[in-house]
Parts: sequence; C-alpha cells; structure tokens
Amino acid sequence: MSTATVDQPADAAPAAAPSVDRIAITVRVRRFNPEVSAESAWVDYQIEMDPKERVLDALHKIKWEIDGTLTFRRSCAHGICGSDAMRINGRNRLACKTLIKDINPDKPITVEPIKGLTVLKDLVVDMEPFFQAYRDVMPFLITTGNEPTRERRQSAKDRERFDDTTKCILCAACTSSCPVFWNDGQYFGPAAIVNAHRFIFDSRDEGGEQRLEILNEQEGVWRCRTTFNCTDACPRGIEVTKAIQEVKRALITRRF
Amino acid sequence: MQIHKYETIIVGAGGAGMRAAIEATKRSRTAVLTKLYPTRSHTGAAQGGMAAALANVEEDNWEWHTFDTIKGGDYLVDQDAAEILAKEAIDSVLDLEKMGLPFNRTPDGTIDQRRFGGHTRNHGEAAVRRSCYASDRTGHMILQTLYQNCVKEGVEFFNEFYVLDLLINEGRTAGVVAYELATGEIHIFQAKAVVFASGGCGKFFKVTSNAHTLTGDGQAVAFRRGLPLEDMEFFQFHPTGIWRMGILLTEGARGEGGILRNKDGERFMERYAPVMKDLASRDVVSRAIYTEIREGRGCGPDGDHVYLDLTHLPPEQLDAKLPDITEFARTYLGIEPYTDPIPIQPTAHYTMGGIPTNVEGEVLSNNTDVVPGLYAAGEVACVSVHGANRLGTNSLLDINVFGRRAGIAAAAYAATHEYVELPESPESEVVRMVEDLRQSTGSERVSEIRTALQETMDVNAMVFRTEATLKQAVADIAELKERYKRVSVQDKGRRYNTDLLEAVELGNLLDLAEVLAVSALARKESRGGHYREDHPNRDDVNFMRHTMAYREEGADGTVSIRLDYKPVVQTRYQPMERKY
Amino acid sequence: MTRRYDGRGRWSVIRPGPTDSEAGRPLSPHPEGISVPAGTLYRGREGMWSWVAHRVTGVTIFFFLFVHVLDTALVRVSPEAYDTVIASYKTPLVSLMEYGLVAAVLFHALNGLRLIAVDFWGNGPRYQRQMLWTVMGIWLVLMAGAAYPVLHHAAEILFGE
Amino acid sequence: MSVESSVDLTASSAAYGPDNPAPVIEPPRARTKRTPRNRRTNFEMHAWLFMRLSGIVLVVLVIGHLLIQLVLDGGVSRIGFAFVAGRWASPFWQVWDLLMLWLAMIHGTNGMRTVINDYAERDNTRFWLKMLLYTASVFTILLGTLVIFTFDPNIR
Ligand SMILES: Cc1cc2nc3c(=O)[nH]c(=O)nc-3n(C[C@H](O)[C@H](O)[C@H](O)COP(=O)(O)OP(=O)(O)OC[C@H]3O[C@@H](n4cnc5c(N)ncnc54)[C@H](O)[C@@H]3O)c2cc1C
Ligand code: HEM
Ligand code: SF4
Ligand code: F3S
Ligand code: FES
Repeated sequence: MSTATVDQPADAAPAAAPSVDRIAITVRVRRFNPEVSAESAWVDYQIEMDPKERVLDALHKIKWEIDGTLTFRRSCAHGICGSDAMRINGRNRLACKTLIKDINPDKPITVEPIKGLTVLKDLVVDMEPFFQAYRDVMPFLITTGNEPTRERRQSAKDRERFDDTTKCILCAACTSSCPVFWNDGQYFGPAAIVNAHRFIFDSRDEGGEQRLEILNEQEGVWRCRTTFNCTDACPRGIEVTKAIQEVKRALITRRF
Repeated sequence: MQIHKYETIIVGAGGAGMRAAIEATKRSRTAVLTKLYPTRSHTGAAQGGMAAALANVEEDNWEWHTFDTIKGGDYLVDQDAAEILAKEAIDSVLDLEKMGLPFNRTPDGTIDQRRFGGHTRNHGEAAVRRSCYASDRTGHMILQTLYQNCVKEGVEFFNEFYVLDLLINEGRTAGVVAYELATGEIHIFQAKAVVFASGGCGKFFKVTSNAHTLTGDGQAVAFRRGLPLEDMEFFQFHPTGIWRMGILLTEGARGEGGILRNKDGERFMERYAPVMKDLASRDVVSRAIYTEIREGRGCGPDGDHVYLDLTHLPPEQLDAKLPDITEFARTYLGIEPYTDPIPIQPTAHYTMGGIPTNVEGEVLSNNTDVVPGLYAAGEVACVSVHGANRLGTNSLLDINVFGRRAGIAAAAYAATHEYVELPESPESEVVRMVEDLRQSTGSERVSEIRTALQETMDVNAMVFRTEATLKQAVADIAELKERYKRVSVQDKGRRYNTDLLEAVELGNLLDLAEVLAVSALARKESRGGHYREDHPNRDDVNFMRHTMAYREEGADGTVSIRLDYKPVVQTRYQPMERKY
Repeated sequence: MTRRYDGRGRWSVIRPGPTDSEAGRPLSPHPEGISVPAGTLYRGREGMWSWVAHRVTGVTIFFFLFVHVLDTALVRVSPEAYDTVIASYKTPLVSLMEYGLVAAVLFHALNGLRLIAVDFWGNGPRYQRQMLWTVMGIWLVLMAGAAYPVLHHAAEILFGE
Repeated sequence: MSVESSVDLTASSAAYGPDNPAPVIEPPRARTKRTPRNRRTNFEMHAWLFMRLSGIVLVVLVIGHLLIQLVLDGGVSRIGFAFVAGRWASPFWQVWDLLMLWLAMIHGTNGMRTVINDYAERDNTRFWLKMLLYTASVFTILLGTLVIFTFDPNIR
C-alpha cells in the first residue's frame, strides 16, 4: 500500500492528537468468493493497529484501505447485535468484542467463518438454518385465557429464573461451535435451546410442554454431549450448557 | 429483476418496523424489507428504558409526562402528538409485557420503574420513576420480543434487502425498489401502502453511539424523491459515550445514582442544573461536559473527557441493574467500574428530525398535505414528539406508539385502496445508481470521504455550533459530494457486495449531512440539541417553527436545498424558560 | 440458490438438485487437484477435549469388550484353548495395552461421573472445569497406583527379577 | 492495490464469474426439510438416562472387575482357566459378570449408536452401520450370557 490516506495520520499528525502506539499485525483471513473461484484461500494482510482496538476495526481497516472485496457482516460494533460472530484464532467470537491485545498480536490472527453453516462469501454464512431452528422451538410467549387489563404479575424471583437466557442476541457463536452441530447441522443447537429455555422457565408462559416436546425429539436436547464449547463461545456470558441441562432435567421430571 | 406485490410493505425491522408489522400482518398481506436480520437492528442497543406513567412505584400521570416531553423538546414539540405519546405509552408498555417482554419487577410483581433524565413529578418538581426497564438491555428485550411476536404472527421478512428507492406515481405511493444483498438482484415491490421505519443516520458523526448501518437510507430516499425533511438540525448528543469510541453508557447509570465528575473530582452538574443535577436533559448535560473540557477541567492527558463515577454504588446494584455497561467498560477500556470512574464524552446519538408525519404516521409532502399510502415511524420519522431534544426513554416509546399507529393506518389504507400502477421502468433510478458505482473508475475511496465527512461534522456541527463552523461544514460537504462523484468500489461482484452498499450509504449520509448543516445554519437561535454560540438564546419570535428542507433540482440539473418552515402545534403548554 | 417462502413466516432454501453430500460429491466444491486450505481445528477448551477423550475411550473400551467376550467364550470351548490365548496375552506388549485399557476405563469412568454431576447437580456446569481437573488428578493417582500391579510382571520379563 | 489475493489467480477460476458463481461451501448436511414432528417417543430421553444410570453401576462393576483381574494378588499373571472356574463357581460372581456384560454392552452399543449418528454422512451408511452394530452386540451379549450360564468347570 503506497497511497497515503487521510485517516492514517503519518508523521504529519498534529501534536495534540492523542498518542496511540500502533503495532504491526498480520490478519490471516480465510477468503472465499464463488464469483471468482471455487476454492477458499488464506490471505494475509499486514496492517498497523492500536492493540486496544477491536478485531472488527482491523477488518474494517483492511476493507476500507486495502481490499474492498473483503466481506463480513457487522452493525453495532459493541457486541449487541450479533452480526459478526466469526472464528478468530480458532475460536468463535464476536469481532467487535475481541480486542487485538487480548489475542496475542505477535502471531498472525486467523479469521474464518463460523463452522457448520454454508459459507456464502468470505465470512458471510447462510443464517437461515440457524434461524429455522430458532423458529422451530416456538420462541414466543404462549398464554391461554383472557388477558389481564394490566400487566401479568411476576415476582422478582420468577423473573430472575430465566434472566440469563434473555440475554441471547442470536449471534450463532454457540451453535456453530458445537461439535454435534458441525456433524450434520440437524441438531437444534444450543441457541434454539437457550431461547426455548427463556420461555419454558418464564412463569407467565403456558407453552412449555409443547416446547419440551419439540426438544425431546431425536435432534433435540438429547444430542448435546456437554462439550461446553457453546458456553465458552457465548459472547453474552450466558451459561448455555447449564440452560440445556435444565431443559433436560425439566423433561425428565415432567415425564415421570 | 423480480416484481413482488404486497398490500403493505414495511421498510426496516427495528422496533418501529416490527411493531408496525405485527399490526399490519393481521390486517393485510404484508412484507417487511430489512437490510439487516431483524434482531440486528439498532433498537437492540437501547439500554435505559421506556417511559410510561404507569405509576407503579410512585405517583405519576400522563399529563406530567406530556409536559416533560414538551419541555424536554424545548417547546418545539407538536403538543397534540406529545399528548398521544404520553397517553398511549401506558398501553404500549402493557402490550409489550403481554407479548412477553421480561421487565424488571417490583416486590409486588408489577413492572418496575426507575428515574431518567428530564422526567419529573408535577411539572418539574423532582425526578420521577417513569422508565420501565429490563435490566440495562430494554431495547434488546423490545427487539427480541417484537421479533418473537413476528415469528408468532408469521410476518414475512425479506432479510438483507436494501430499499434504495421509493416509487411514487402521480403523487401516490406505488411501491419501493430494493437491492438483494445476497445476489445483487433488484426487486420491485409493488404496494398499496409503504411504511418507512429505517432508523437514524448518526453515522455522519465520528464519535457516535449509532451502528455502522445507521446511514439514514430512509430519509435520503424520501428526500431524493422530493419529500421534505423536518428539523434535521436537531441531533441529540448523549452525554455519556465511552471516550473516543462513542459506545453508549445509558443515562440509567446516572438514574441509578452515577455522578459526573471533572478532573478535580467536582460534581460539576450541580453548577449547571441545581435541581436535576446529573439527570438534567441531555443537551444540557452534554454542553456542560464540553464547557468543562473547554475550560480546562477535562480529565486525562489531553483533557478531553470527564468521568462517570459509579464507584460509590454497591457492586450488587451494578450487577443487577447495569450489567451490560459495566461489561463494556471492562471489555473496551479495561476499567473496573466498581473501583474506577469511567472516562466518557458526549456522543452523537439520536436524529430528532426526519421524514415529517402526522400523528397517524402519514408522511407529509409539505406543511399540510399527505402522500397517500406513505407512512413513516420511528427514528426515521419526525412526528415531532421530540422537538428540539428527545428525552431519554421516549424513543423506545415513540417506536412502539407510532410504529403501531403507522402499521394500523397503513393496513387500513391498503384495505380501502387499489394498487397504483408502477411508473415506467421503476428500477431505472436504482440500476443507474448501482451500475454507476460499480463501473466507476474514479480514484476516490468511500472510506476516505466518509472519514472526512465524519471529521468535519464532529468539529463543525456537534454540540457547539457557530455561523463559521456551519459554513465550514457546508463547504466541506459540498467538496466531499464533488469527490463522491468520482468514488469507485473495488468489489465489482454481485454476491454480498457490501463494498458497493457502503458507497450507496455514504451517498445518503452526504445528502443528510448537508441538510443538517444547511438547516442549522439558518436557525439563528439555540434550542434543545441545537446550540449556536453566536446566538445562545432561544428565539421564540422567529424560530418557534419546524424547519422543512426540500431538495430542489434546477432546470440545469443543479441541486439545492430549499428551506421552509412549519408552525409548531401548541395546545396547552406555553413556552417557558427551560431550567433543570 | 433460490429461496422459497411457505406462507407461514418460514423460508427454506432450495438448491438445484441434491446437496453435495446427497449426490456423493465432495463436501465442498474442491475442483480436482486443487488443495483447499482447510479451516483450522476448532480451539475448544477443556470441555471439548474431555468430550473427545470420553468418546475415544468409550469406543476403545467397546471394541475391547467385544474381543474380551469372544476370548472369554473360549472357556466354553476348551480350557486349553483358553489358557493358550491367555498365556499369549502375558507378554510385555499386551501388558502395556492392558495398562492403556485401564487408563481408558478409568478416565471414561471418572469423566462419566463428572458428566453425571454436570447433568444432575444444578451447579455442575459452573464447576465442570474444576471437576475435570479433579478427575485428572484422581486418574493420575490411580494410574500410578495401577502401574506396579499391571506392569511389574512385564517388567520382570523384560528386565529380569 | 497490493493484495496478494491468490483467490483470482487459480487455474480453475476461469469458469466462474458473477454470472456463473461457483457452488458455495456447504455444511456436510444442510438442514433442508423441517424437522419431522411425528415421532412422539421418549426413546432418546430413556437412552440418555440409561447411559447415566448404567454408568454409575458400571463404575462399581468394572472397577471392581479390573481390581480383581489385574491388581489383586498377582494380577494378570495368575489368570487362567482355573481362576475363571473358581470365580464362576459362586453365583455372586456369575451375577456380577452377567450384569456387567449386559450393562456394558448396552451402554457401549448405545454409545456407538450416538457416534454413528454423529459421523455417518449418508442415511444409507448410517442404517447399515447401525445394523452391523446391533447384530454384533446382540451376538456378543447372547454368547457371553451363554458362556456364563452354561460354564462347566469340569469340561476337562
Ligand atoms: C446506544 C443507544 C441507546 C439507546 N437507548 C435508548 C433508551 O434507553 N431509551 C429510548 O427510548 N431510546 C433509546 N435509544 C434510541 C432508540 O433506540 C432508537 O431511536 C430506536 O430504537 C430506533 O428504532 P427504529 O425502529 O426507528 O430503527 P432501528 O432499530 O435502527 O431499525 C432500523 C431498521 O431499518 C432497516 N433499514 C435501514 N435502512 C434500510 C434500507 N435501506 N432498506 C431496508 N431496511 C433498512 C434496518 O435493517 C433496521 O431493521 C438508544 C439509541 C442508541 C443508539
Ligand atoms: C465405567 C463406568 C462408565 C461410566 C461412568 C460411563 C459413563 C458414560 C456416560 C455418562 C456416557 C454418556 C456421555 C454423553 O452422553 O455425553 C458414556 C458414553 C459412552 N460410553 Fe460409557 N461409561 C462407563 C463405561 C463404559 C464402558 C464399559 C463402555 C464400553 C463398552 C462405554 C462406552 C461408552 C461409549 C461408546 C459412549 C458414547 C460416547 C459418546 O457418545 O461420546 N462406557 N459413558
Ligand atoms: S446463546 Fe450466546 S452464543 Fe448463542 S446465539 Fe445466544 S448470544 Fe450467541
Ligand atoms: S457445544 Fe454442543 S454438545 Fe452441548 S454443551 Fe454445547 S450444545
Ligand atoms: S457488530 Fe454487533 S455484535 Fe459485533
């Protein structure tokens, strides 16, 4: 790259500008563009970054200054929208929640699409099967009878019961980290179970039985092998495996 | 190219879009076009809460809420709309609860409420607990709950479809043109009614709490089709964004007792707003912070930020009420909020202006007439309930109240009207735009122009404005628009060409930034979020009116912005001095 | 690739013809003779590796059990045959394999108990990592304890008394 | 622009372009049809429970077995026909071994079923692998049972 750009304050940077120590890093991206080639390839990019910046910033820098064809999803840039789950240094994370300094910038940083979903281009995967599994567990409040005029009452304790699983942002980091899901993509996956859990344990909901029935299927909770990859991957810190175990136990106790 | 036919089309699947969709789907054949998967919308980033005078924890009523909204908006609020907002707030919170939203609860099981900036008891006496919340992820829960209900209702989504044009035939809405990200294909959606709910446009600022995707596509599309944009000079700067990154730390942090401090550790808000202190309205606090910084009381080596101090709050309270923002501080700053104050600075946050609508969500084509079949709701619209400055928690309310209204109105319109014929080669405009960009061999880069735009906006059109800075901004934007004509993209492909879309989005940002700067230049007063150092006082005589900006195309093809004004609807509350 | 909408809020993806695996094609479009850089190995943490080990040991034990039942069945055929086979097992190599089997069984059993704790104890998932290290600790102790009884015979043969 | 984008330099690339994109990289098996809903049984749950319950019992049985066979007085070296004959003279050991045989085989077979379900790519392969597994398991269980029950210490 020889072209000087405005947003790269070279030595001309004014003295008042906040001082940042940039370091040279290599980002190694697994690229795939079916319009160009049938094969995917690792491509290295050398860039200079402030280690306190995010991996997403590094990807942006590549896209904006080096190669505009690099494709990935992103929106909020602070871990709230769930767009940018990807495999960074072999592990699922949100690019916008991973600081460069936290992942050993001395070695090339590998970035690949999440596993188990169809790769459409570079880091973009087909999310439909993921959302299909989500929709299949009936992720909405089911109630019967007349609606109350005001709110349904719920004690703080009952509210607390499912608090953890309401945090889910549907980023798919968990499902695509699950070895069982990689095998055939038929398993409902942790994210769907988390979202079922959110309603099964909501004291206002009356559809728990139906959801449990769905998760009792061949591709349901029983396929989970407690590998904890999902819990480790969840950027929202949801105790995913715990939620899955709670669903399993609910199934057992309701069946006996 | 494909042609689809739906009675109602909703553009955008944020809070406003999905709230509208839930209503419209029950009443008409509806499709939602969204450039992001619905749950990626920026409504999910909202933290603090949603205002409604439920009076669950203390005495409150919707009239006080109306007053606060009007006063918060520095009396530029259309009072009839504010009244509807405050009145329907109660049902819209209860509706969300019935849809399953897990609000935090009071000990007796009702929806818990907390304090928020500018919300007061009895017309300004003291802060009131009015904000209904779900931890510090209220927006996330609203977005999820609405999406869940869309799944339940079987709402049809076209995900990752970018709406790039609006089709109007003989003054009536005919449909929209969209670009499918996955394939690069152009789709025409013929519709009887169209609801725009495409969110804000904060991305023309550098330090902003807005997502990369908030590029004002809806406003820009309408503007290019000759519709006015109202009050675009009013942009809200939220006092507490994470220093340099702009990530928002909710006002709820101050609602829970957080305190702003300057480098001397002084609680400086006591000087600026003796009653409400840290909970004064956002424009007041933002200006106070910048005044501290300018007068040399800012923190850090460069003196360019102040601190948000939560250290006196018990860790359990932080964990229970503010888990997400404490995590932001840990993740992005490496700071432990239990023990250390968090460096913050004002961050560009909310577009008060937008596509003008009436209280039914119908889009206005001038001060009085509506465009048949066209609706707008949410941040993209300007009903004007926020006036010159939006109160915290009123936007989540806005998207629910007016999203719902727009959805119902649009479906009702669709039920009673026929399809309008599509104009001749409806796709031509979009094809031209996209192909020009794809084939351009110019040497300019999108990112460079965007960075330059953001820099000039941050310097010249942010919290403090003067004639000179705004003129500078206008000149800079004009130059950038010139450069934009030579912009080219590297990705020439069809599949997931985000490079191309970023260029399109930049075009939208440039248009809207220009409207902002031009409108701001003409408003020679200070009001709410718009503060002119050269005209530091509110001027009700000359400027108690809404700006309406139109795009004018001269016979020779030159494009200019024409400003007009629209009266403010005042019902009960006479303008008073605004003090907190 | 086209998508189909089923009218009830669901999209499904329709692909032209069978998917690669259904058609028996290679799993990703690797044209002949071109190597595709594989994705990297997923860097899972303790939980994933303990699962891999649990699975590998489980399968190992299963195959061993199979053989073990068969050889034991020889007692029905004739004592001589049984004793011959058993004698042929008393070599250092088989001893070593036996030690490996003990390792596998012990790990599988201890980790199995850990999994059961994760499943039925509410706080199990939270302490899974600590439990795994406990399992490994106990396993090491037991393996050290088993070394002499299992291996000393082999050692005697190899290195003399 | 200086990217070493090796992507477009490959020999095979000529065939692909915006109008004729290469097939995308599929996951091994895409979730195509909706998950079948008609099988309302608790089989998977019972299998799962059985794995845990049998596991607990097996800990005692298997570890005890290993202790006796390999560790206590003399270990493998003393195992022989006589040793087996001595043990199976007692019904206690007969029951022990029988239980161990059954539980371990069913546990193992179910475990193997999971493994096959996970890794067999195609429905056909999966079906036949499982058939093979079940046949072998049934054979082994029956053979083992037969041996334990019809064992004759005086065969010599
Ligand atoms: C960090 C943050 C915190 C906030 N906190 C609060 C709070 O506590 N309380 C409060 O009341 N308000 C808060 N707000 C404001 C409030 O969240 C937003 O104003 C509101 O959510 C906007 O909702 P919306 O539905 O209008 O737009 P969004 O949620 O932004 O949705 C826009 C939708 O439009 C779609 N779209 C955009 N362009 C196109 C296009 N060209 N074609 C097709 N689709 C398109 C997008 O895909 C998206 O689905 C906050 C805002 C931010 C940024
Ligand atoms: C000694 C006591 C044993 C215990 C406590 C035990 C426990 C378990 C448990 C709990 C599982 C389920 C794991 C899961 O669902 O993720 C399991 C799986 C398995 N076990 Fe055992 N087991 C024992 C002995 C055996 C024996 C003797 C065999 C061989 C015959 C065996 C073979 C398997 C296999 C093949 C699996 C499947 C592995 C997988 O799916 O990953 N186990 N064991
Ligand atoms: S559970 Fe966690 S990892 Fe999984 S989708 Fe939800 S937020 Fe993402
Ligand atoms: S990664 Fe998969 S196996 Fe279970 S614990 Fe998580 S779902
Ligand atoms: S960009 Fe929103 S989660 Fe990363």
